[in-house]
Amino acid sequence: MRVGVITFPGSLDDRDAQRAIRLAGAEPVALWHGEHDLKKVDAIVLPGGFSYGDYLRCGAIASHSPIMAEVVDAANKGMPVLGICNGFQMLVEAHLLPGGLIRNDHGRFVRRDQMIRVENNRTDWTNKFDESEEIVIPLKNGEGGYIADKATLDRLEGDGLVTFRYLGVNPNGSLNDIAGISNERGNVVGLMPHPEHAVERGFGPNTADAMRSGIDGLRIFTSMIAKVLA
Amino acid sequence: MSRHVADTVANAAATPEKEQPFAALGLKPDEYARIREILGRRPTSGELAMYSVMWSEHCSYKSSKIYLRQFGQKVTDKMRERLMVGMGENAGVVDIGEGWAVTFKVESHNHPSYIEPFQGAATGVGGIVRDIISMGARPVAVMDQLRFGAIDHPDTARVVHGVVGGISFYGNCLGLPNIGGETVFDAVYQGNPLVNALAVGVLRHEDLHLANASGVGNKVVLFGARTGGDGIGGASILASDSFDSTGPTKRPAVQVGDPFAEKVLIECCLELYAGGLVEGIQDLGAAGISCATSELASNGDGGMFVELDNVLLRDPTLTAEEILMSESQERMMAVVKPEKLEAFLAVVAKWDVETSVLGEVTDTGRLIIHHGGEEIVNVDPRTVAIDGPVYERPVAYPAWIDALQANSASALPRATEGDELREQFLALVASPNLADTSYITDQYDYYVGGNTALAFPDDAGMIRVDEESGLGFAIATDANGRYCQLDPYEGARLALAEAFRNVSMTGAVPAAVTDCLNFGSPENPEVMWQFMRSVEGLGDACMELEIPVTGGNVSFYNQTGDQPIHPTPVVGVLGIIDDVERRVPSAWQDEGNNIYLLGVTRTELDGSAWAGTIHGHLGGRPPQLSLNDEKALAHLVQGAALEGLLMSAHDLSEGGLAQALAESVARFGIGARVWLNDIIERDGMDLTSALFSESTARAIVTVPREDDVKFVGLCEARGYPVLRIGVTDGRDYEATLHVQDVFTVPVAEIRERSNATLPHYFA
Amino acid sequence: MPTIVVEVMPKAELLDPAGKAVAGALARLGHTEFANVRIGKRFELTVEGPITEATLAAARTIAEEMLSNQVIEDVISVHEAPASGASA
Amino acid sequence: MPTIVVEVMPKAELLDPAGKAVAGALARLGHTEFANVRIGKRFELTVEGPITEATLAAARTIAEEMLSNQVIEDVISVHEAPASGASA
Ligand SMILES: Nc1ncnc2c1ncn2[C@@H]1O[C@H](COP(=O)(O)OP(=O)(O)O)[C@@H](O)[C@H]1O
Ligand SMILES: [Mg+2]
Repeated sequence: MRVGVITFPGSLDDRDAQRAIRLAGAEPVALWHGEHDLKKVDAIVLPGGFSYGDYLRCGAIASHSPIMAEVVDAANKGMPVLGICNGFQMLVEAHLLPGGLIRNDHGRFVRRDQMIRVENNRTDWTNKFDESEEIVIPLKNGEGGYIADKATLDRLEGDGLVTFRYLGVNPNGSLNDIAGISNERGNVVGLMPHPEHAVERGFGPNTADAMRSGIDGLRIFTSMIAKVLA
Repeated sequence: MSRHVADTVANAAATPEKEQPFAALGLKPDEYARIREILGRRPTSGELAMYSVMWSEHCSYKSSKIYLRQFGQKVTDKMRERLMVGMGENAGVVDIGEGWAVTFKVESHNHPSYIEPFQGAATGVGGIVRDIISMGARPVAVMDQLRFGAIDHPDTARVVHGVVGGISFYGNCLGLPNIGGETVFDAVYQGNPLVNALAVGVLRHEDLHLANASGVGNKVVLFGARTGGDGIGGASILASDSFDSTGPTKRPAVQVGDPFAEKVLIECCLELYAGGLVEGIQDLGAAGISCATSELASNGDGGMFVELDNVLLRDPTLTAEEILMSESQERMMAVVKPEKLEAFLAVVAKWDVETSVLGEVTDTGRLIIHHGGEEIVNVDPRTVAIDGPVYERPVAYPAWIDALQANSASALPRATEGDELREQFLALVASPNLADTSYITDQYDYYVGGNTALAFPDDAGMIRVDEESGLGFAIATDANGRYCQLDPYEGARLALAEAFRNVSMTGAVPAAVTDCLNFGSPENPEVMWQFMRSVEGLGDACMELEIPVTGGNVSFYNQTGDQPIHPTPVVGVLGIIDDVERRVPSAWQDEGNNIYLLGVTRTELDGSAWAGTIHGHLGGRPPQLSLNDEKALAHLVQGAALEGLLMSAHDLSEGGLAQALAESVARFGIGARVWLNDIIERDGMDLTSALFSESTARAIVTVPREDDVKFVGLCEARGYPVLRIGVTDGRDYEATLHVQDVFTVPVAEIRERSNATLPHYFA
Repeated sequence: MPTIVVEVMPKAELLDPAGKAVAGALARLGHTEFANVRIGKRFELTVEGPITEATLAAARTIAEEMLSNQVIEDVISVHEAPASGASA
Repeated sequence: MPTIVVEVMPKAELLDPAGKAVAGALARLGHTEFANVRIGKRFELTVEGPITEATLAAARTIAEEMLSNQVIEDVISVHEAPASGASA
């Protein structure tokens, strides 16, 4: 089972995403933004980082990359696609997911071990979680504030498309404490926290158990594997 | 607009009498005279530009060179064992085993960070990272050492916001985990904050690259960002004089950084290295093309020909002199074999990086630069890059130091009552230099890369190098300007000792040193004396600990008006750990462990945080230092870590035992019961000293009960003083720090006090 | 060189925390005359050669498709900069 | 409500990384007609009550001292928005 990780100029967490896929039991496949070739992958991860410096709007320039046309196509055909942080921003810019992501309300970049709740465990990327399960995933962004107009928010809430919600602290001013959302089909998921940084003991977030020991992120990837193999 | 025509070599020869603005460029009359003597004629304006930037204090180390030599001389065979590249290159390279090497260096960007804190700090990170890339390494982490003015001064917030924002922006955007640093507030840095940045890279032994241009006919290629008017005059005017005399320049002195361009440049360089496509490489930093061409040529076959018209410009109005001096960021210069040029250009194009071939390596022994078809530079590159002026500046013992040292903290009143000690304890916890720095560090990503085994607020940052074996390194940096003001020799030794101790606490074995020596004006003989003593102290201490200085940086002219900063020699120590899985964290995570104090406590309050915070006092002599004890402590902790006996290890430094306990309980909310009577009895002192003394070679460690006998046995076998001083106890809401018969403080209160300070001023 | 200016503002009905932060800071400094602040973007596109209807049309397309995100922002103006070039 | 517009651009002689990134993207998408892009900020300050010389003067001060960083940016305009309120 092959999972593509697209590298854009300025991608940072691409190798981390590859490691997470490997630890979850699939084969990571490096994809390059400038090509049109998805190399027969079964699922795609758009990794975190600062593609094109995130200068215009985060993810905006990357969403015009050649490979994004293929990603949109594959997503519309049902392939599991995950956008993490900058990848989430690209999905929004590519209109695969609704709404927008803007500068954190406090104006600063923030890195923290974030508690989130899995609001929807029926997506391709969350089927290994219990409903309403509370997990800890590192978060790091400067522009993670989720916004959308009222109608969109109502639809997201009404249709259960809010996939993850911040608990305890809202780290960036996201409306409705939204940390991640999915499309209706549940194959496309975007979230601001970084599950690929919670896959290996010793390098993950702090938990009540022990420092740097959280591996809740791993199940995002095993969920996708289960879905593809199903 | 008429094109500015550069002064040619022929013109210079024909017009010897022409007056040149050497003084405005920071050159002294005798230096200008020497340039004329070297060339046998007056320099062209382009040559003058090159000599002026390259002979500036910043680039030539003219005031510090005679002292820095010690670092290369005070070495033993053991110190050379792991050293693949020593002082003098862009950064030192240390063999860490299994075919891996690490390169690291700390550098200053102080003056630009006062003028424009955000861009100044950002480009500081960018510059040091390029040093690391130019060694052939992949950068894997950064650290930042910051000194600001008084926390409540109206200008401090401006500088803090900008500097921290700039470091966060540039470092995060490069995808380099920030794993540690220092934050100090002191009025002595008011008009002259210190922004030092450290970068670390890793490489396989065979990937080592050096900055030299060898192989006649090889192409000289400039790639990366276009050259603009950024920071023209920055190198000479900013770094060799204090800011108030910058004088008029029509080009901006600030540089704007583009971390995205640098990130792409990093990946591009690594792909070039992997393809074996470069023979030599040099980053462009201070003095831009002047520096890169003259250094590459000097370190290689000695000759180079450059066509300056081929430099891609962002601003077409730049003159030849300005192109030579421009400090535009995110540029590199490579030496490429002609037959590999095509492959080189293909990689560069893949990354959308702009490139131009400037010229080639020659065997003429001359650096010749053409512009507009005319020869505008014809020099021996060594006279520009290597044989610059060397000064033995006058040194003078500062008369004031005797009075300062005589004014010991021992005369200060000491509390004996629990309530007062409790208040003092909390005052220290909340003091700007000991308070929690999360306001700053929460803006830094330490997750990126997935190899960060330890980061702030642990004693040292630690990175895994090899995923299979777990091989990794740890780095800590330290400098206590207050100690250095009292005694620069001892202060520098103490800085090294503290960094060494911090690294040792993680279980890593110290192996190499980098430093950034921040001082006042070298033209002030008292400052020069402080500098001389600090370098001697650091050199001697490195020799004693048998770890070599592999590189560093000197920053002079750090002063507000005539008032120099405290001598601030920032010292970074790199340690090696065979398997990061065995790392020892510095805080408590479990209840029911025994707490041991290692080392002896003396009444040493001079220069301490207690004296400064409680009494506003600075005087006396810094704590006494035995590097043998430091070594013994390090070996003990490494040994115990290897046997898996330690749950945590935290060194004692600023704020003494009290602060170490506060940090240990606050981190994960684990309380403790502690008793001081055994220390007081054994070491013979009062409560204040037991809590706040800053005696060296001490640490607190926690040990599971079942390992007690083994651990105490280990200490006794090694003859290291050990005392059980408490037990970890209580978590979360119930957690308290209970110092028996003295005071009790809920951990929540410690956290509240410690966490409130920085946000109060900056959030 | 001739320049086209594109102005983009966050949609009025959406949150603009950056603007809100500036408004708050102004109020703290005693500038109570300003009730509200919104922060948008101003692009200058330099054109080689004269500006034609075609270049303006291209700029309009770019403004809608790339320089702004229509979900959260509005393009409020695409126009030729006055020749004086106040903004060099 | 009456609105004052403040326009801030990066200084022409300094690198504008954001503009550079957008220019690069435009070129890759085939929009070669635009040689250069610079990205600045556009502020809308809403004023309660009519705009007077005093409010404009206050806006100018704020523009220089708070809305821009004079070391790297220029305030290129402080003016009253046309009443139509295109930018609502
Ligand atoms: N500016 C900074 N950037 C990154 N880390 C910092 C910074 N300032 C302080 N830290 C971290 O906070 C922790 C405590 O700092 P400090 O008290 O100076 O450590 P120590 O006394 O052990 O040398 C360390 O982990 C240090 O790396
Ligand atoms: Mg420490």
